[in-house]
Amino acid sequence: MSILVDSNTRAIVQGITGGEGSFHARACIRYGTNVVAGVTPGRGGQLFDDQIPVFDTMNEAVKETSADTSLIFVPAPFAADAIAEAADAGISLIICITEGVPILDTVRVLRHLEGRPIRLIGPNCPGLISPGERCKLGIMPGNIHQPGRAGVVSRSGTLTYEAVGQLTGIGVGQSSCVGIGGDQLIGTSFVDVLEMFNNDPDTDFVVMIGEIGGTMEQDAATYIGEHFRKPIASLIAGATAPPGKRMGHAGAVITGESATSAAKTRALQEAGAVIIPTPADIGDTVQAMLAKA
Amino acid sequence: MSILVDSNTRAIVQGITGGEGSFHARACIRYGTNVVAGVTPGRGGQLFDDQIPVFDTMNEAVKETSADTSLIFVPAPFAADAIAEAADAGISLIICITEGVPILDTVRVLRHLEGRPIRLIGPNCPGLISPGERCKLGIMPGNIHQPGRAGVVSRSGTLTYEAVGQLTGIGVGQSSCVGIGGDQLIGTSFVDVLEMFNNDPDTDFVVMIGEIGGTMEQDAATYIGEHFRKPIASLIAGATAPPGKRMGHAGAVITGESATSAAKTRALQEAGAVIIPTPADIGDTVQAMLAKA
Amino acid sequence: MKLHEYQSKEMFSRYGIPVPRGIAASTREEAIEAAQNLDGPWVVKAQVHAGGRGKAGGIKVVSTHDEVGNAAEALLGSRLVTHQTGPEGAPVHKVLVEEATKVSHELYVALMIDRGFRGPVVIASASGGMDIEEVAATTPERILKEGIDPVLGLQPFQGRRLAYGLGLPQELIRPASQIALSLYDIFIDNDCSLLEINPLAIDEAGKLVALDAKVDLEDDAMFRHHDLLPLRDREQEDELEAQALENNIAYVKLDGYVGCLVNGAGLAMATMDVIQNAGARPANFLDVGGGASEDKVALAVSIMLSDPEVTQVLVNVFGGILRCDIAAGGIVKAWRDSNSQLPMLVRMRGTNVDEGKDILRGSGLDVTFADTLTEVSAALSASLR
Amino acid sequence: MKLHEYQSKEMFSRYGIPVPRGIAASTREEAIEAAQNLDGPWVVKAQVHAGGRGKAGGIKVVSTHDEVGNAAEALLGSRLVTHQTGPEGAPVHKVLVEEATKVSHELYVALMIDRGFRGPVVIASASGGMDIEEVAATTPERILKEGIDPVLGLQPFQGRRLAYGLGLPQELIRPASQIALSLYDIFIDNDCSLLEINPLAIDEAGKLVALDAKVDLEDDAMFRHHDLLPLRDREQEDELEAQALENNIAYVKLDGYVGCLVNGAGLAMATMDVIQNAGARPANFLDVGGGASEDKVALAVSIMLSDPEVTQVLVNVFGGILRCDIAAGGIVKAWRDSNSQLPMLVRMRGTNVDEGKDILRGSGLDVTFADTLTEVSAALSASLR
Repeated sequence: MSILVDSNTRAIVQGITGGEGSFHARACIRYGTNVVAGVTPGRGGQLFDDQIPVFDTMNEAVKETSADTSLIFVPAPFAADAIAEAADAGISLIICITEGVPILDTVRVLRHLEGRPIRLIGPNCPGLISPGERCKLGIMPGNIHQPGRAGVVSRSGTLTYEAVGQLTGIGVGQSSCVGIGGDQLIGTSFVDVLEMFNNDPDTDFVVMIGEIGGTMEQDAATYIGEHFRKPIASLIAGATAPPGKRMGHAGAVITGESATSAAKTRALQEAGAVIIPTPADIGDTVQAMLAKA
Repeated sequence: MSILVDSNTRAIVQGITGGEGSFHARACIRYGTNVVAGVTPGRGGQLFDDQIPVFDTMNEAVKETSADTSLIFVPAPFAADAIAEAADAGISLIICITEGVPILDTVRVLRHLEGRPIRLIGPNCPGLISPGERCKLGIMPGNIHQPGRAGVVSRSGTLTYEAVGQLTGIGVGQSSCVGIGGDQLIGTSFVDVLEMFNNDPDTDFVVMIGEIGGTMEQDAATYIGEHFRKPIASLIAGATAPPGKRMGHAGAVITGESATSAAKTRALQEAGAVIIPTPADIGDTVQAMLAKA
Repeated sequence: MKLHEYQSKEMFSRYGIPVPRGIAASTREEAIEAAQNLDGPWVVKAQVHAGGRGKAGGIKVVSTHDEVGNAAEALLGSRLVTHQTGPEGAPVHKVLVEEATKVSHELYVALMIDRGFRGPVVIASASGGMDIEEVAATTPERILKEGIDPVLGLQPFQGRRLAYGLGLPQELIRPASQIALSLYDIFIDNDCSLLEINPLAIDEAGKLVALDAKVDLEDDAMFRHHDLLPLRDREQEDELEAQALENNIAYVKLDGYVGCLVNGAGLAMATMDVIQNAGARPANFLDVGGGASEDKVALAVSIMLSDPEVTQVLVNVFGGILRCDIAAGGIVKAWRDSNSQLPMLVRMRGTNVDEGKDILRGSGLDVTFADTLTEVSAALSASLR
Repeated sequence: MKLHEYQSKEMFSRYGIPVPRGIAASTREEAIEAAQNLDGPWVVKAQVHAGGRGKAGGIKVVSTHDEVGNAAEALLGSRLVTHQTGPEGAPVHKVLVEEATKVSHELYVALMIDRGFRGPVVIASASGGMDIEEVAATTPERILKEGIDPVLGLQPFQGRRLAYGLGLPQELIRPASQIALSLYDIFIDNDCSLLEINPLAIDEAGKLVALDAKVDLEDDAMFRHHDLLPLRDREQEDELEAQALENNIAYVKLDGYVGCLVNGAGLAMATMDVIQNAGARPANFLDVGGGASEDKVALAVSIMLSDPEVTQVLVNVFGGILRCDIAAGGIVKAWRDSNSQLPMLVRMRGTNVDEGKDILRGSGLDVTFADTLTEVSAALSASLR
């Protein structure tokens, strides 16, 4: 079991014939993901890798394949359009990998989706994976994961792989790993994912990787303090980042005291999360947490 | 009893110091409506007619008076702003009398309100009245109404007064009379009001006055056929209107077969509504309907 | 407010929608000069605010400069009668001289407010050049529709979906989509009530081009588009209706003979219906509005009386915002100003009804009173005998 | 992308926001000429992309043309060091000569994206001229905030509410509201990431005027604002950071000495943290990105190596989209091109890790390997002894 996706997930890749789209579509398929269609305007009627039908529009693709999930790789100027097209076609889980989406496009598309039963993950995220279900919808290297009962949620990509690597290294498998994305505005927050992990019978504990910028980790801390029933270990990256400078991620910039690593770490600690002191200690900290639990 | 408003309603008049606003605020107060405040930017701190406090902003007005309802008389260019201000201040029932609101303003403000627990009546409507509760929030002459058990709903103003006049003339009082407005796009439809009348224990039957343009009466017919449990008599004005010409109301224009009086009348008849053959026969038709019921 | 085709096409052009090369002309000479600056053959098109110009002889295809001149001369100064104009026709003061387009296919595209959707929608059909109402009635499956969320505006995917839905070849998907997006920009930027391209042609070279163009601007929003006011052509409008509109009076001329003066649009429609049901025919729709003054009522009455077809008058006022005495004062004033002898059937109710009736009674005019619509109906029927 | 004050004020002016009369100048002569066209006394303001200019001596009030010239001359060509620039300062190539405003009160207003609100917000405070972060920290009740629904845009009532909230006199309610509405138009039309007026002054005549102006444009949206590209002043940007940005590499210079090359922003931050925890200091943040080629990696490394403070290098690559062998190839290339002798601590994992390590091992460079971050930390600590 897992959250968000499983072996029954029927996925479309938007931008499947592009460079990144084709590379990662193949990797997802190889991992076991049920990719049922691709969409690239102008390529309708073709077969991707001689097996996956490509459509011109999401409407057609959903009608023909009954897909429920979409993975987006289109270039940034077209990402909001792609998200809106997926939503309009009846997709209920949209994962937008694309980086560099203009923030006002994200503002509008989030408002467009407001109040509708559609979940957007990202943009600018690595996607998600449920190893036990052999379902990967993202750009993470599948082979570092192993099935298990740890939930992982993170704002970053490679740092998540690091975390997963350390978990797998100590023999701790994962139920689902979700990269929520590094932009200022994203569709799914830590709290959203924590709620799902809280309710997932196959997730026993959670590793949460936050970073500087915004106050999403404080919201998570509030939720953890009030509602979260499982052990949770947390790392906040960027303790050494200077204020006012954007650390790669559009959202990773310290704009005030509350956006700092220290403030976030403090909030999580007070909420009862186990703090991972440095990025080198993810595995050890989890092991210690599990030993105590 | 009544729908939408009653003697506990606490109303603000937006634009209370303007020509129309002050005239109708006085008439509402005289009728018995509990007008607790007025709002006109720049007039904050004054008293309207030495008794009603005037505020600069809706926020202040609501905070100071715990109002729940707003009646809007501001000029058309500012109507959408006034509606948004009322909604933002926590008002749950907004009645916009203003005529001539640009349609794209209405499009945006309806979208803004979508999914929120706020009811907009109008724009371009005469408002509503509940005679038994001595509550009038609109521009109708109060003295033609009398308390009773007929619900009246209409797209027009003076034609509603005509209908009410005929009802009162035969001794049939009204629970509530609602003018939903004559624009192409309005916040509250026939179906919305019919649902309320359907659930109101103090409304025994309904008179519905439609007109040419759009298909809102057909929607009402569908609802009546499927859900409405009370006798209903209906008149559609505009049988003699030529296609393509706007009959005063922005929404009263025949743009296709379904927008005609004949098509609407047919739909209502098939749904089981009693048809009022001509505007002269409102009272007689209702009397006959009640005799049969 | 309606724009002429040539004005609409200028607007389209600014927004990147392809239109044929063309120049508007007001005289034979200007038309020939226009043709000299364009490649032939040419189309000479009467510029009137009405559809159905082709069947009415308002559009001529010609192949010499002299023929352009002749066609322009024949149209300019004439009144074009189409199925949309009524028998009096619409005056032609300008023609549009355009390079003729060799058409291989005709599409339809429009943008308007949809009540059901509660917002703007794009409508498109592969059956261009036809009456779209007819297409909608007979082959509704040939009508494509995209509802627009005002948060996002029309999205490229919707343009593509329309283009694929129209069965266009791949190379026209993007241009067709772009036309829809440009229409949306025009609609929002200018507060339109209707935009229509019928037909949107695919020419022999396989390119899209808007052969006709219709832009209706929303009157209620003109206060924020003063730049567009000069585009108004008052001569295309019914003079009485225009005069009424300017004074915020809703007046529509009809083809009957009972002039009617009413306050409120719904009651005005209902009054027309009562007249018809009594066996008579209404000469007009006239809503004098709620907050009318004596002068405004007088103006409304004088507009109504200007119609020579009117042989009798019905006044139906339900006093509310408009007090009956004010209405009566305005009526008497207009009657005197116009020296009218027409008989008047008056039904008044509501605020200050007694004062109003007294004013009319004391005026010496030929007034009959009725108390109810039933009495009105009876009196009208009686007057027919 | 940041705009200079004078560019921001030109933009403000086009949108109707009142600014002092002023002219930008690049030389002493231009500054004097500017002053001649303006009424004195004057303010001469260094145009740099950094706040804190006043305390740093970058803003001078003068009362003769000659003093304008002297002030301009002193600033032009210098480097202004403020608390936001770092010790190297920012180069002054332009000054803004403005008519001095007699200020009776200072307000603050800004427009930005608010994460919690998930959209744009207007922030305003009656405590203008101060550091707004400080106001927010010490007297949060003095910060007013209006969230904007993108469907409606900023509404006039919100502008009024802010104006009343600031305690402005009645005659300034509408002008203040209008400034907020204009800021919103600027924000949307130009895809801004931040707009700030600090201070928004009430002058002695009781009028509002934007004494300072800050416009930050969103880099991610510049693809649709080619018209704004000429406003970029590259000389204000750190050269290495700018070079990196143009190549889609995220690089931020820090004040340590361990150069680090990482793929992924989160891992790059984490790597900096590991360096610090080991008792060393990172020289930079560097995310080479996901889809990096050998050339891009080489460029990233060369940018890192250009920093003379760097005395050792840490490479931390988690191969995924970026394969380890590609990363290794790029590293070796850059080392050879720059003739660097610096030692390198390498931690590689993931795709093609063995091939990557082989390339580095075979390169002859001074490479030490670590398998885990714990080993990285230990190796760094060891190198300090």
